[in-house]
Amino acid sequence: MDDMNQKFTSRTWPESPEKTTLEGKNKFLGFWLFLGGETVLFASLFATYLALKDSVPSSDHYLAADMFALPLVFIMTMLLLTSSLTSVYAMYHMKNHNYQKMQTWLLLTVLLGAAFLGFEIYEFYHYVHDYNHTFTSSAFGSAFYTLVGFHGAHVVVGLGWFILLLVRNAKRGLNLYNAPKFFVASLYWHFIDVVWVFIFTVVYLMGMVG
Amino acid sequence: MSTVAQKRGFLAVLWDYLTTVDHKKIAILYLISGGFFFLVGGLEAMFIRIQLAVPDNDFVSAGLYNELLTMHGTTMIFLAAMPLLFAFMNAVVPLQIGARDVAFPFLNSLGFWLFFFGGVFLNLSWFMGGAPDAGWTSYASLSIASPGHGIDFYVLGLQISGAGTLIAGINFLVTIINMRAPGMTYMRMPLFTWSTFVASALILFAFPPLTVGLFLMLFDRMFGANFFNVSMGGNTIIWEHLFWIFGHPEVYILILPAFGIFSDIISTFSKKRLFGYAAMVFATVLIGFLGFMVWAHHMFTTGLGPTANAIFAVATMAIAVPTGVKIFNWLLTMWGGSIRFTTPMLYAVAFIPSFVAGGVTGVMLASAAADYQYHDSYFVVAHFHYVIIGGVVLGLLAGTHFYWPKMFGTMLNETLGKVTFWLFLIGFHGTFFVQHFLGLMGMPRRIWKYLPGQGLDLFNMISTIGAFFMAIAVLVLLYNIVITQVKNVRVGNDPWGDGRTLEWAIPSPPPYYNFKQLPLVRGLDPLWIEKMEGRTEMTPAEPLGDIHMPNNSFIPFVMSLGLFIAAFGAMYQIDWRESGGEEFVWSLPVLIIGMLITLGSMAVRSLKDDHGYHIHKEELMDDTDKGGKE
Amino acid sequence: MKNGLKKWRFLPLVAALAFILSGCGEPFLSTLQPAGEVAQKQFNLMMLSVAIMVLVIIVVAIVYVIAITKFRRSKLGEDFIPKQVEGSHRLEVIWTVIPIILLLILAVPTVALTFELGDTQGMEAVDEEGNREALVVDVRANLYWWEFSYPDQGIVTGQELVVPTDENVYFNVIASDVKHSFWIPAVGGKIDTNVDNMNTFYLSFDGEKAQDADNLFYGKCAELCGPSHALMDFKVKTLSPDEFDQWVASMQEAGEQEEPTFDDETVARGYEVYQEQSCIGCHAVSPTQQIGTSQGPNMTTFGERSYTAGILDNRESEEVMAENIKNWIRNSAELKPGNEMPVYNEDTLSDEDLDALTEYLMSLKVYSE
Amino acid sequence: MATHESTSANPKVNYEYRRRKARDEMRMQVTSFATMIFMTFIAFIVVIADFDKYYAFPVLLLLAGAQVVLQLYYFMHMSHKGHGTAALFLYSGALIAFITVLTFLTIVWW
Ligand code: HEA
Ligand code: HEA
Ligand code: HEC
Ligand code: CUA
Ligand SMILES: [Cu+2]
Repeated sequence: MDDMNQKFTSRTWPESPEKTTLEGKNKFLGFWLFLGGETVLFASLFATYLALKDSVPSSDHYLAADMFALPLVFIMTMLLLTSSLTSVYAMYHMKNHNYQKMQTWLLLTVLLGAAFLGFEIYEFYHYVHDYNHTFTSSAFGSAFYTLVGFHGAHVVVGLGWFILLLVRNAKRGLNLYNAPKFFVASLYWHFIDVVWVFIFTVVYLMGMVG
Repeated sequence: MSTVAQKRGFLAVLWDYLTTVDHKKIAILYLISGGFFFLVGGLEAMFIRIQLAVPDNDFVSAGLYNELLTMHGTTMIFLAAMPLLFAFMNAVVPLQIGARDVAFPFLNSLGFWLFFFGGVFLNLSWFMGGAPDAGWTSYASLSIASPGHGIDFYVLGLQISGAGTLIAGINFLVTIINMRAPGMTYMRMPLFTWSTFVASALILFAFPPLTVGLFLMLFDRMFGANFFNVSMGGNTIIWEHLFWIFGHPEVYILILPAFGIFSDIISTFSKKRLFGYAAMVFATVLIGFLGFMVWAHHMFTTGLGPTANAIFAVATMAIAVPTGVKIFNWLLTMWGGSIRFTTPMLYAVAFIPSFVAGGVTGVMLASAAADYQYHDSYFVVAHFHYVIIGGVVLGLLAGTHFYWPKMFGTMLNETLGKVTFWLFLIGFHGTFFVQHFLGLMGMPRRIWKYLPGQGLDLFNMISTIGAFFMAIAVLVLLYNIVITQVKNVRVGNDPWGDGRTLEWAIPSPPPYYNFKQLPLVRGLDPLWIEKMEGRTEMTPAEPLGDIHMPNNSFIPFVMSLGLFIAAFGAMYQIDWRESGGEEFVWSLPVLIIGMLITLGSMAVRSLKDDHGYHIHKEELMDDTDKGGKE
Repeated sequence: MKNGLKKWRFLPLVAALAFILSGCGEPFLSTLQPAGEVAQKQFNLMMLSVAIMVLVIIVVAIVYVIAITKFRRSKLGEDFIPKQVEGSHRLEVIWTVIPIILLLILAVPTVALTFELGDTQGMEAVDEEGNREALVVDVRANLYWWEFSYPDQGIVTGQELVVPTDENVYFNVIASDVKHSFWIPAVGGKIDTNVDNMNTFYLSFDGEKAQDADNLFYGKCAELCGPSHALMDFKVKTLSPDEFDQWVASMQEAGEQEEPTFDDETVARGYEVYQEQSCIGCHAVSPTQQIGTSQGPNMTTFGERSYTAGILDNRESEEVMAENIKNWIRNSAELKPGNEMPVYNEDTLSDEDLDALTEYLMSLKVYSE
Repeated sequence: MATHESTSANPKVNYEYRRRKARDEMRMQVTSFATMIFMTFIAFIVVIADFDKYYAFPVLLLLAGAQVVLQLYYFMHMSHKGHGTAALFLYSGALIAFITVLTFLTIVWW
């Protein structure tokens, strides 16, 4: 117990704080395993999307190549990629036991993530209003919004998670109890980015090609 | 939590169980609720068999029959067999690897309560307008067309309990990877631990496709999506794939732990090390791996085309090889051993031929061109009850008798145990052997009634009689349990006398911290090694020291309860929207309140630090062997 | 199965098994009494696999029985400590390799037959004039009833499939509402009728074996499709190729008839009731109707049906048939729960009208007299 | 059970070395980030340039694969030791993911 709240300096801080305690080690491994499961979860969604892509009831529905807005997607990609880097910076400072810098970089990550989310919402709005492409308008619509929306929901969860961690630990500084939590949350954030790489490639880019 | 055993009031005990994070108590929770659902599923099976006893019977109506059959399959697989296996995994695996607890005690409890509330939700359908009726496979065209809320109960109930299962799976994986005692290398782990490990890995990868499938169906049924609506571009085959990508690994999730239980029992009561241990481990992993490559053998008649059918047929047959390796290794373990026919051993011995019979019909089914004949006939029903009952249920019954002393500190009556065994075995073969022929004689499965004059009457009658034998066997077992607990004769560490693995080195039931000092493991079957050197206990690997323990928590219960409540809201908002906002106005608020309860308790969990507590060295020293009375 | 070389060792066993098993079931229903090339090939494959499985079981049983009789503790004594053997490489190899060989023996014919049965090329073959050579039947499964259409002949039947013997018949199958599965156990394995797409396969009906089954095979729905899935039976009437051609001709002729005329007064009244009650709205009486456009089975040949609604046996006598029809019209909801036909009670349809209607329905014949 | 797994007997000696190592690694991270951005550019250009799909698809998938490897190995530190089990499970997941997608592209039809 005492170990948990033990105060560290950047000199006494262990090299892998996320894996120093048994709790941390368990959390770390458990979370990686969870990501293995998530891989299959998203694969199932991707597979469903690919099977239903452009599958619409009649020819007056828009297809992928007719409506996807590449500039928007490009901006979103840049935002999310950058947020991945900022969270790497945060973990860099976490490992150096520099709590303040870690907070700053995480905050930046949250802002970038929120911006991504904003664009995504706008993008959906655009498809709904300009192309009548909705969740219920066709199987294609259902599959599209479900896949991209699941990713979006992961972004929301990731943001909420970061915010909760930042708020809860605002005044506490780093210790071996919360370091694994920050680390795991940032793993999650990277995984969201991994998924997005496939979304922009498979859904948008390949969708535009045909 | 006090270390001193004392008589406590019922409410105190109840509260203890509602909040416990102790894997041994969670095991008991799994055992009780899984056992209850087994009785429910069994009762449903009895209704099915009574209806089919004679031709053109009207014991139950057509709609009710479909509900019974769906709920029988769903309950047995998701709410009986899996939780019962989890009961033994929880009770035994941490002990077998010499751990004080599982990796995530809190999540362990959460996993249980999610399963429990999901199961209760599913079964409430009986009282709330009708149970699901599209088969446990719930194929999309029928389940989308099915009126009422039956399928919604199925979707939401399985979604909730599935989340619990996934959590339990991850928990076991991390436990086994990270929490092994000093010296407990991977290749020294007992087979039950190994099979738990592989089954948990299968859970990790098999449940996400089910989750996705259920989400798609949920969106279709509740929020107007069109995944399976052909006229809107949907495709029902997607459901079939997703379901079976999950469904086939699922059957190995069931059978592998049972294999593990049998491996330990056979080696224990043959007084012999498991023959070909390394091959057994390898075969277990290989079965797990191949389990993901074969799902389309359930879809041979869907029209995937001969190429796909041929590939999946051959892949499926391949699984016979590692399974055969296991069968022969069991036989060779007994060979040259000193076999004692205790009740658990009787089950193990009966399991071998029963499962082989079921397995070889599996290989027959894998022969795609011939499966065009077997598919969706009673031949398939016979196959899977042979593997499931001849494998999984016999394993569970064996495990119940074998681990009962470790879990409860009392020994089930052996005579009654043997009575149960023989009744059940006879009933089982009587029920299902003839079903092979029924299938070949042209009887489709999932039929509410058959008409006379098709030559199906006699075998159906035999089958029903067999089912009654099984029911009586189960009642004898229940009686056995009651009198055993009433008599309450306590037993020591190793009541069977032949124990080989770590769980038999500590009191029955173990103290709540399991091992006062972590044991030093020096090889496979560590207790046996010590016994052969004349000791009765394990050599400790560490000096006596403080033990860190997790705190009890009520949050898992509340978190699961929130989802349970939210599920009602999600379901009745369909009616709310259909009525144009007139009726069921409470549905949306209920959905929101439920979600808030869950999210709120998650927030509480993450905002409130919970570092657990320590049992001090001094306390442990006073506590010599008091644990048995907790 | 063309692997004669590998097969011979099993031949006696296969033959014995086939002999025993073929005693099982009814010839019109049982897969164990195959009445067509497809079913026969599947049966042979089944028997090959059973033989392999019996072999496996025998081997396991021998080791098993010896193990559990020889090594009992009650015989060996409590103090006997068995040798803690680790394993045996040689044995491991043996019980890996032999099953692989056995599986190969099964896998090769399995793959061959899977491709053979999946080959519906024959459907496309045409003669010099561009007419299709083989008979093609479109099957449409509806909640608890079946519709069969012969696109090249331009005719339709409901509930009863009529086929010529001893030639390949090709099927295109699809479902209207939910998924069903098309299965004639004695004649060959099933294929699902999906809602998404057309599936194709073929069967052939053995003329001689058909006689054992009174030229009438049972067809079943093999996919859970709702309350009356159990009762979604259909029947298959087999005719010799010549008879079949005559049948087609008379069906086509019936399709050309204009307003029918009636000698019998009751029948004439029945015809009127049929219009008044708008039975005609769901049940066409012309065989040229397009498939998939009707809400109920086509009635053109109803007087020749061996079963009413696929479940009530008409074959005993005219009276029984009349009873069945009345029973159906009055109680269809109980006879097939959840089926789509409305119930007609005394209020909506008087007893006299019902009698007339029955007479009329029984008069609907095109081929037999 | 919060046992320390002390990384070094003498943290002071270790400290400078660790700092430097972390800095070097951070530099690697930035490099891989730049690479990822670059690859994203190429991917978008391939699409805007309207290449034939038989050419574009493999390139796009290759780029995506490379990006993911960078994410996993650098951003998520899978290149560090102690990630063996994590990698095993992730790759098993990826294998099943691949098979799932493959089947949905081949045998879910119409
Ligand atoms: C515990 C559950 C369990 C287990 C272990 C198995 C094991 C196997 N199953 Fe089974 N199966 C089910 C549960 C299970 N099954 C269920 C529930 C269904 C129906 C679902 C539904 O539709 O509702 C089903 C359906 C099912 C089908 C689909 C049938 C259809 O619907 O048309 C097929 C087809 O290939 C199949 C095959 C197999 C095979 C090849 C094995 C193999 O793993 C068996 C391997 C074992 C042996 C072969 C015996 C031992 C081996 C030897 C002694 C070595 C020598 C042997 C040989 C050389 C043959 N199963
Ligand atoms: C773990 C899985 C499992 C188990 C253990 C069982 C056990 C049994 N099953 Fe199972 N069964 C399935 C899984 C299982 N089944 C599945 C997946 C299906 C397919 C469903 C579908 O098609 O969708 C199926 C379908 C199925 C059918 C086919 C229905 C149909 O296709 O129309 C039949 C018919 O005989 C049947 C019979 C039985 C019987 C007699 C038992 C017996 O072994 C049961 C023995 C237990 C008892 C008899 C309990 C007795 C207890 C009491 C009597 C006391 C009751 C008291 C209280 C409640 C207080 N089952
Ligand atoms: C709403 C449509 C509808 C109407 C109206 C209707 N039927 Fe039907 N009928 C059906 C359907 C659907 C079936 C098939 C039921 C089944 O087997 O599931 C059927 C089956 C039958 C059968 C058995 C058919 C067979 O092939 O064996 C008879 C006889 C029959 N109807 C007679 C009548 C008569 C007479 C009337 C008018 C008084 C009538 N039906 C009105 C839909 C209808
Ligand atoms: Cu149609 Cu079952
Ligand atoms: Cu399977």
